[in-house]
Amino acid sequence: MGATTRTVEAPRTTGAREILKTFLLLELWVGLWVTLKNQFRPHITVEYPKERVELSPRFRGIPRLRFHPESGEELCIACHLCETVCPDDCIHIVSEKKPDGKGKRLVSFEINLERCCFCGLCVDPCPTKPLTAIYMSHDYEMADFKRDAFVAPLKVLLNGVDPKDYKE
Amino acid sequence: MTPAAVVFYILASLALLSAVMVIWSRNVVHSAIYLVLTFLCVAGVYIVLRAEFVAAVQVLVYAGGIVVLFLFVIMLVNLAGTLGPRVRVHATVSAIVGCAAVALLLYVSASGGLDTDFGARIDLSAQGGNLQAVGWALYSDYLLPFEIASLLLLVAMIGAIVLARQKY
Amino acid sequence: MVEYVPILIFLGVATLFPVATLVIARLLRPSVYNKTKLEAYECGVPPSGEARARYPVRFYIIAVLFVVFDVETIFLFPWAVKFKALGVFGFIEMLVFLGILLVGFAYAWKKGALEWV
Amino acid sequence: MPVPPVHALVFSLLLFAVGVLGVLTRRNAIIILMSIELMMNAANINFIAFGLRSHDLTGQVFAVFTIAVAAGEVAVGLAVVLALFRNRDTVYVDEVHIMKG
Amino acid sequence: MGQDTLIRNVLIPTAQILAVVLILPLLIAYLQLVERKVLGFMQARLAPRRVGWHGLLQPIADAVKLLIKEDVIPEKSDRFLFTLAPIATVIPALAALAVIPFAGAPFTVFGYEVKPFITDVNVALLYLLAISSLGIYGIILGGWASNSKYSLLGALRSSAQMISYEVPLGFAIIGVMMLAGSASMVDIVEAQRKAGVWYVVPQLVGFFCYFIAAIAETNRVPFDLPEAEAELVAGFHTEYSGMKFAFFFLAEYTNMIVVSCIATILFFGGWLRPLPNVESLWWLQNGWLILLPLTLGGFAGWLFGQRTGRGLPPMIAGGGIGAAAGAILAMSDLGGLASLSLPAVSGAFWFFFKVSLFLFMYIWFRGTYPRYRYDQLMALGWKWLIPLSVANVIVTGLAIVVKGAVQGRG
Amino acid sequence: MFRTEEMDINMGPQHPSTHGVLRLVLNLDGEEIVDVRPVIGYLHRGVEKLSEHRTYAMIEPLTDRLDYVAAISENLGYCGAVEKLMGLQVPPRAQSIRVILAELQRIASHLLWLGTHALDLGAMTVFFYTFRERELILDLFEQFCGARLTYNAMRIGGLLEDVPPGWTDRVRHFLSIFPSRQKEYEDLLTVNRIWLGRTQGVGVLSREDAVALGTSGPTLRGSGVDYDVRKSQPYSSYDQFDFDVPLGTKGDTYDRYLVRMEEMRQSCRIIQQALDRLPEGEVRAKVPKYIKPPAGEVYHVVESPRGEQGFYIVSKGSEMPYRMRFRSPSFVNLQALPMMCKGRLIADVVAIIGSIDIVLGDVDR
Repeated sequence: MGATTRTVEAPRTTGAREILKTFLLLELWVGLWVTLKNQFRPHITVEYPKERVELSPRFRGIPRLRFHPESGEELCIACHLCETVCPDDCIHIVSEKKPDGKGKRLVSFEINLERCCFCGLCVDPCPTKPLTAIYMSHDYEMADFKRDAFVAPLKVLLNGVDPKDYKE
Repeated sequence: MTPAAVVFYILASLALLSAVMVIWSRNVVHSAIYLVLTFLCVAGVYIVLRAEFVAAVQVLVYAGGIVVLFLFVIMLVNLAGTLGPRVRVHATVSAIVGCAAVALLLYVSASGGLDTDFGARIDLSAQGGNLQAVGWALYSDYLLPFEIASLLLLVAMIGAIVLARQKY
Repeated sequence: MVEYVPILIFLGVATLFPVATLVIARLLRPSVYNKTKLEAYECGVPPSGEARARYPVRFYIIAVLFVVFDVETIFLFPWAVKFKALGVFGFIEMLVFLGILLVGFAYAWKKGALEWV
Repeated sequence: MPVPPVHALVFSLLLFAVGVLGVLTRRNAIIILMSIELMMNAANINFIAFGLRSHDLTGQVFAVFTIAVAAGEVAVGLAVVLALFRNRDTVYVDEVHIMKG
Repeated sequence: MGQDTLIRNVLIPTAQILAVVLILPLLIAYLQLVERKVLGFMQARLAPRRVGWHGLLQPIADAVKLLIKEDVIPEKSDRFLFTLAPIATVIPALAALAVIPFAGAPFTVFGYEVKPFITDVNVALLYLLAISSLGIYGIILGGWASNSKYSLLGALRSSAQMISYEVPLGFAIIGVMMLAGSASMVDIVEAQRKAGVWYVVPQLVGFFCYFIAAIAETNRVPFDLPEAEAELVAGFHTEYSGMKFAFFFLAEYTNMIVVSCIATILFFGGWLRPLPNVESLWWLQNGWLILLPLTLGGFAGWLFGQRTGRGLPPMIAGGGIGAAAGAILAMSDLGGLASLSLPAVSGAFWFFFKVSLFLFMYIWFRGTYPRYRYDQLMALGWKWLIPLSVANVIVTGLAIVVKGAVQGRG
Repeated sequence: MFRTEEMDINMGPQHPSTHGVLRLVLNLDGEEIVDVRPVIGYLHRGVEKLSEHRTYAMIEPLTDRLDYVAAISENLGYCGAVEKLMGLQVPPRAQSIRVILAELQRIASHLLWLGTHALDLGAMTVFFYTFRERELILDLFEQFCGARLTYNAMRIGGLLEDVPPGWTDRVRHFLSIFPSRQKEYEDLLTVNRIWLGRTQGVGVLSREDAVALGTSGPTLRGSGVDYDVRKSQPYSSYDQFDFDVPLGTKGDTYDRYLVRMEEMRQSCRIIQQALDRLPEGEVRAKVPKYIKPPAGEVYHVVESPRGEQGFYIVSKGSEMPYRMRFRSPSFVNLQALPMMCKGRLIADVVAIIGSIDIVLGDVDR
């Protein structure tokens, strides 16, 4: 396409209109009209604890693990891929050989949510397709008073955390 | 003693007290504040003496204008708390002069010099109020001083600008 | 003169009100001080230099102009309330008065006393 | 007459005396100007007290003039202080010896 | 002094003053809630809603918070002046209310005639100007005492701004005084009644000057430079906290109310109804029993209807319900309310209605306009408003002289 | 000689209007600015060094946090640089979607700029309006990639996933309402005399100075220099779209404002074209599981909302870059600040900082 440029300039009126504009403060009235009009528009406030925004399916919340929703079997095969790819080193996996010798079994799986940057890179390489073992959940409330509370062990990762009553 | 007299004595003593503080205080800003207090009390005295218009002018010009000038200059030259010792030699001289003046005044009043009636010409609250009365007097009898006052102000304005001008 | 009594009372009450509130607040509030808290605010870094430095003379000239116009206003007030009685002569009188002062105003304007930069 | 004029005059005199004291004892030009204002106020009280005494508005009218004069005087006086400060870096009158050059 | 005189001259005013001083902070607290609400709605959001129903207790919470907030006095500050400054700001702001009449006719309480104003003095306008010129001290002292660069620069700027705009303010008032021939607030409104027209009509330019200067005097947008947080953090009250800060705040809003009251009295006929000399509009005067609920209902509908995201229908509905309730009340003559068609009540209704509109304008401006730069602000005051207001005085004088000459001949 | 002593005033790092943790030391003569010294580094995280210990895939979340207001542009530039290094061909559909995302990001970033700039100059309401519209764009991003600020939306070789169903319609919906909203901002600001007074003639940057200082983006174009990476070195199929490059004439704050306002309109134009001609097909090229670009070096630039965003990578053939360098437009544009501020008032500094639109994450890296 041809190189096109456009010179920007203030909108200009001339002559009598300009004088009229200057003395009747026209543009100031227009501004007032905009704010008045917006008063009767729907508000955009979400009263958070009472109301919640609807999250889109792809929303990246706290990363969690899951079992197969129907069969209930463990999806994670302890391949350490997510641990490897995590840019923040926040995933820590301990695995052991399965008793039958085929593959590995999860012993512990921890995510340090203090370090997690919610980039979702851990989900990409997860080999259990179509349902990945690790996934970005829709939870986003994670405030706490103690640092330990941010290291989520396997149990928490599987079940999520109950909504907390923030009291100390 | 009428209530008005009580008010007068209170205001007068307050005015004198703060006037003393003006020259006594070591901090120039404090002096300026006491000066405002003096002016306000004197304005109260004017009201008791049935000079409402002068009282308003006193507050407007003295308290609202002149002291602001003082404060601006104090800020511009930055002098708070840098006062040197007072010069004490003149204190006795001025005390003598002051006592002599008080004595003279007391003598005059005692000898009946002040009881002479200068003639009751105008009722002070006539013509719909003090403001109107002063207006009438000012613009019918004292035209020349009035115009001279404007000349004086003009000269003062120009003088101040020339003196305080930043760049020569 | 009696109509000024309420003003006197009002001034008294108006003085009492903030003083009383400050005293009450003093009884209620906590006061835990430390050195940093008592420092003057300077955007999160230690204050540098003296705050009471010198400021432009322009402020003074503005104040002078104000005082002069203030005096002008007080002369206009009695004139305005008596204007209808004073008639044409009073009007011309004031025009002269205003004219003289406007000369000064024009001088200040021309000398750049009203310019800020 | 709410107050005996003599009392107003005494008050005015005392105020004037305070002003004189200030002028004579203080070295700071700004305080001296303030003291002069006190003296002018004392003069105004005299005007008004005598006006009240004689049922005459002249005193009040001249009080207004005095205030106008005071305004001009302060404007110039403080400008002088500023100029003094600018040239001599002081506002203490006894440190200024312009005549001595 | 007789007992009667004492009651009339001292006790009744004292009661009025106490009422004003005690009610005003509450009123201002709620004015501030309304401001936050209006701003919120203008900005497509909801404003306070947590404390109490629709945030109705928010002002109380704020007040308590300010009262028990720690009060920090900076180390290098001048403690005496630092404490004096907020007090010195509040006193003149409050004292200005002493001469504001909000209705014309007196009413009777316990057999004593009570005037709907604290006092009416002959030099009321001068008094107001004088008192408002004292408001500057709180600013200068606050800035000076804080010993902080932002405060001091902010104080110098705000004080220069205030004195600059006091001049056009004074000149704008003079036009009205020339028409009314008096400086007493009551007389000025009465003169408008006699003239049959609000002074905003003959004094449109004067009103314009007054209004702009008043906004600048009260440090509101677009002239809110003293507290221009974008440059000087918070201007002269940067170092203030707790109750002392609250006093600056209180003074600002009191000043806002005072200048709105003055504008109403000088230019919009005070407590007079619109078109005071058109006989057929008598119901505007006597129909307060319907007009008042109509206004309040409309306001409430607008305020609380925002929840649904539609402001207009609830507003109309609220107004309608209010008007209907008022009409029923008037018709059934419940408790003899209708017979209370006191001129004082109707006057007060119109007065506060107009003042509220002014206050709304203030908030509306705040929600709409950017802020002037300091030099532009000064230029606007000195190079536009002062010449304009002086010209207004001269033209008004000329018009009166010419009119007098024409009438004298004819 | 009257001494108005020069005074130093700190603006920032804790100041309501310095956009993050920028600290400016202002040298004042009265209210006039003699000199401005930006003090930076309060947000320095050493991203460039960190990158040397990350695999190529792991660096993308870091780029999100450089210019966190326009993370998509950073993603796009970084992915483009690695793709250039590897010689990858990105599928056309992915390219078009990237353009849509980048232009949406430009609008979102300019909206944030407009809101904060107006807020600095006292017009608080515009801030809420622009954020209302910016939310719509953030919703679109959330639907596309799951995040609202640090997107990590792209992958080397294309995109992670195709757009969700119905997404393009939502973008079209946004395009249909946005112009009328932009008109409202213009009603509030563009012709407002206070706004004109605050911005016209303030912070003038001459053509020569702008070029000499190496500024880019709207800061450069506001001074009238016709330079837009999208035109001069087209990337990611920008050469297929028809759009204008807005140019200012005077180089003042107002011109920069107008340029950005016009850019938002042009972005809408580009998005419209991209939506109309969205190719079908794959969204990710064949990429090896472990990305190991060949040894060599590459410099790739994109036009981020703030200007020329450059990525310089030196590879030694390993799976981590040997050296990484970001050319951030905010850092370079900030250098023009002292020149623009000299002789102006304090209030102008606020306007000028706002008009060069810096993001401290980008400046400090």
